[in-house]
Amino acid sequence: MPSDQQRILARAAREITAGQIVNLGIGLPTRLFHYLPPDLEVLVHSENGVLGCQLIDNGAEADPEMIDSGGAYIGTRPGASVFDSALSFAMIRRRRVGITFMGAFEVDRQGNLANWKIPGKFSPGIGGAMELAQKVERLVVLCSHNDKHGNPKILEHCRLPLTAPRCVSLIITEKAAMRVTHSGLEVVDIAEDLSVDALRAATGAELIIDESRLGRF
Amino acid sequence: MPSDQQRILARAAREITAGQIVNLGIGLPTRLFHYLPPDLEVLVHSENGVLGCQLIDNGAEADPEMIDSGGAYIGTRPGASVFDSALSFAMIRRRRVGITFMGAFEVDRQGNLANWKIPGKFSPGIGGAMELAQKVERLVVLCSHNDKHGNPKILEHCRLPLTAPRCVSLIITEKAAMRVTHSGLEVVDIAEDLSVDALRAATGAELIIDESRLGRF
Amino acid sequence: MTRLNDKYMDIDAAIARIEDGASIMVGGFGSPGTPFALLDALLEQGQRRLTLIKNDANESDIGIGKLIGAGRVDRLITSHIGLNRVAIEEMNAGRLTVEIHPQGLLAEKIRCAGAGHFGFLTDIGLGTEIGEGRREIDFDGKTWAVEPAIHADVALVHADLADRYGNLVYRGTAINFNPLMAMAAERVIAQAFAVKAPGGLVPEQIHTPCAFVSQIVQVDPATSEQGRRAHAI
Amino acid sequence: MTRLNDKYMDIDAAIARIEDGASIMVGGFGSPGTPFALLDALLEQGQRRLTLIKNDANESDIGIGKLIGAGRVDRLITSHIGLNRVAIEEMNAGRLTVEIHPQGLLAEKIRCAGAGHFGFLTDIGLGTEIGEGRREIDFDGKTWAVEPAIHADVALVHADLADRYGNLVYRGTAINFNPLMAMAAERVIAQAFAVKAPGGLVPEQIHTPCAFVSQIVQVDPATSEQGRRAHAI
Repeated sequence: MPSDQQRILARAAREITAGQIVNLGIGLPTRLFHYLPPDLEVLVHSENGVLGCQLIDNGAEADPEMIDSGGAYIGTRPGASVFDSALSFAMIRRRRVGITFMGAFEVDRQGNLANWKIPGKFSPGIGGAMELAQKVERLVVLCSHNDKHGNPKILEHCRLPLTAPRCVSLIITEKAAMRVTHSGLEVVDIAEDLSVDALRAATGAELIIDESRLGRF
Repeated sequence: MPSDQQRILARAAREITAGQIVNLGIGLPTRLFHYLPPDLEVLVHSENGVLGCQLIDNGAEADPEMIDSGGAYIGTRPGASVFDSALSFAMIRRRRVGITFMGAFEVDRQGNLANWKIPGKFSPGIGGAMELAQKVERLVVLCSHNDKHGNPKILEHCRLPLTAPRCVSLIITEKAAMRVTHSGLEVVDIAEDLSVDALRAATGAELIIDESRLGRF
Repeated sequence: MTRLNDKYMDIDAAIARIEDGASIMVGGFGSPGTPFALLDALLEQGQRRLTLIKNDANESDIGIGKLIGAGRVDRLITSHIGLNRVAIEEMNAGRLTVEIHPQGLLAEKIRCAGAGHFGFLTDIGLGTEIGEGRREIDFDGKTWAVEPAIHADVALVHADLADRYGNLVYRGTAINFNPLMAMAAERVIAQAFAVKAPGGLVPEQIHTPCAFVSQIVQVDPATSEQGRRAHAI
Repeated sequence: MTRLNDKYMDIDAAIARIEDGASIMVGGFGSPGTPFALLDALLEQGQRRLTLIKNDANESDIGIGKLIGAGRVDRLITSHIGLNRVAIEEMNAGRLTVEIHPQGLLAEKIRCAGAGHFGFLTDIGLGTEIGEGRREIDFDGKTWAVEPAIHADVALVHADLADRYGNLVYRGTAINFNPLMAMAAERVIAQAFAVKAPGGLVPEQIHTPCAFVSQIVQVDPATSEQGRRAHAI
């Protein structure tokens, strides 16, 4: 049995196609690195100023001046470039990054995303999330379906301060993969061991489900 | 006997001090290159993207990708850098260029400069003159004292479209070197062979002249 | 390995995608950095009603000078055309619309498009004719002019080195507007004297990361106008 | 030869010119590019009531984390302080004013100061809390927010290589905010692992031309915190 995180990551890796420029947010998304087929030609962008990140070869010593935006030591693949923060965000704002993966505190039916601040509790800043959320063509949210108290993270309307409005394309949790459409959240894939009713019960937003076309993961 | 241009250039070279960043405008100012003592440590900026221009060594072949803003082939001195046009003008706007030399159609008592357009006659563009005129701390105008019809170029008020208002520090012609001050144009040096009356007669603006302190050149 | 990131292409195929009426940024300050081979292919293919954005107009018999002389350019956005007699004649005859910007503002307007912003606020040109007609706003008691970004459909740039992903390295005073334009246009076609396999360039020395570049064309320095003649701004 | 362009200097003499109450840009994204040696000298000399501008707050026991912990910082302009527990405590206790900007806007506001403009017009953050209180202007039927440039009295930057004129070359992900800050501050103090004679760097590879740099200090990679410990953003 894969863990919830493994299930999310394996499903997320299927969203990446050859030739893409990919940004991996801090936390869970960074681990997608380990799920990319070695022969898949993608360029991983990290907003601290590198295009073409890769995992450090086993046994190789880390270069102390090469990290990704999550602070992990990285290597680079052939064809990589490094650059300053203004150019890095120009690349994002000019929509040259094709897909980005991020965590979420809340996400809603309209594709609104909240992942940077919980007023009165947690406000360490926003980092590069706002530009990525607003300007990357496909934003895929990777998160647990519910918070640690069991409350749904997927809502009719976000209540927390937004990172960006109407920015999310796809939400992947351990329970389902859900596309944001004009008509609402459409379930594409559901976890193998889960019933449609159980998914609806764990979700704070209305879901569009066509059982005849539903994938399993 | 030096020619008028030689007299202007030799006087102009005295304005350059060690350690300065110097920009030489198209035309006559470019030729100041030949008047810089070889051991004087200045960095010549050219707005097409180079800091540290120097003359090509005698007999050396020109690099086709190294020109100054006037189109002349150049070399670089140790410590030179090359960069894009945005950075080149950032250097100008951030006032990192200490002195610039430019030609003039008209210049006036307030230090207004017109050197880019004669409406109905000559309007090929402005190039980098506007930023240089507006942002370089010391702008030295090098020009003939009168136009080819004998009319003064140094006026009470410029009539042509301005390159920049109140930007000129010093005017050097074959007849005089004149400082722009709050009280008007103060003659610092006068040509060896010229009388004060002849200078006044050739000039379209009132001049402040203290004969006891007047230099010759 | 899939090679979807390979942008190496035949020069005619790259230029053929440019349509009549396109707006085209062209690198170069005088000759250095002007993508002569790309411009010659554009001349040969016959696209018309072009808007060109270039620091200067080259000289009348090279680079964009030839396109202007052939009547293919409706509009030129530039800082200076003083050394191209034909461009001045075409402008005076009303066949070529010329829009003049101070050079540093032209560079910054292009850079601003490449940075993904709408415009910037400057004091350059306040109190001069060039500043007339600009929108001005007051902020903290001072006045600033709004300079909107300049975008283009296509950029034609010249690099010294490239790799097949489209990473670019420029050289000498041939850098000038090229890296700015390579970020500002929707589609970027780059010519380079040498095109290497990925990994053939040093990451720190890449001026334009491949994310901005659409097609790479190799040109031979020995047969290009690049560096073969005297030039001026 | 006169050596007026020589900017090589002792670290303590360079830092001693910083005054109480100064605004100081500090390079670095996490540890890479953070000028640890310059910051340690600043800690030792005791300047107070500082405003720091840095992407992040380092961790609590290194870099600007130590200055914040010692109560020497009144105000921090940043994009994220999540990994510095002390900074969050100081902020929550009201002893440290923290001004948060989205990272790309922070970079661009600093770049804008370095470019010599007042500000820029952007759509980033419209419709979010971070956009509240910004001045907005309409242009061609769309709304844009004005983002003024961020200036500073001093920038402390870390380079890989320098020459004695102050030309700087950065490396890897230690580039980040350093070249932007090196253009934006009135006085720029750079530390580098190696300082060469003029001519020791390749002109095309220089990221920051010496015109922007005030003082150069050499630091030993083997004795600096640079790269000697785990780090995070």
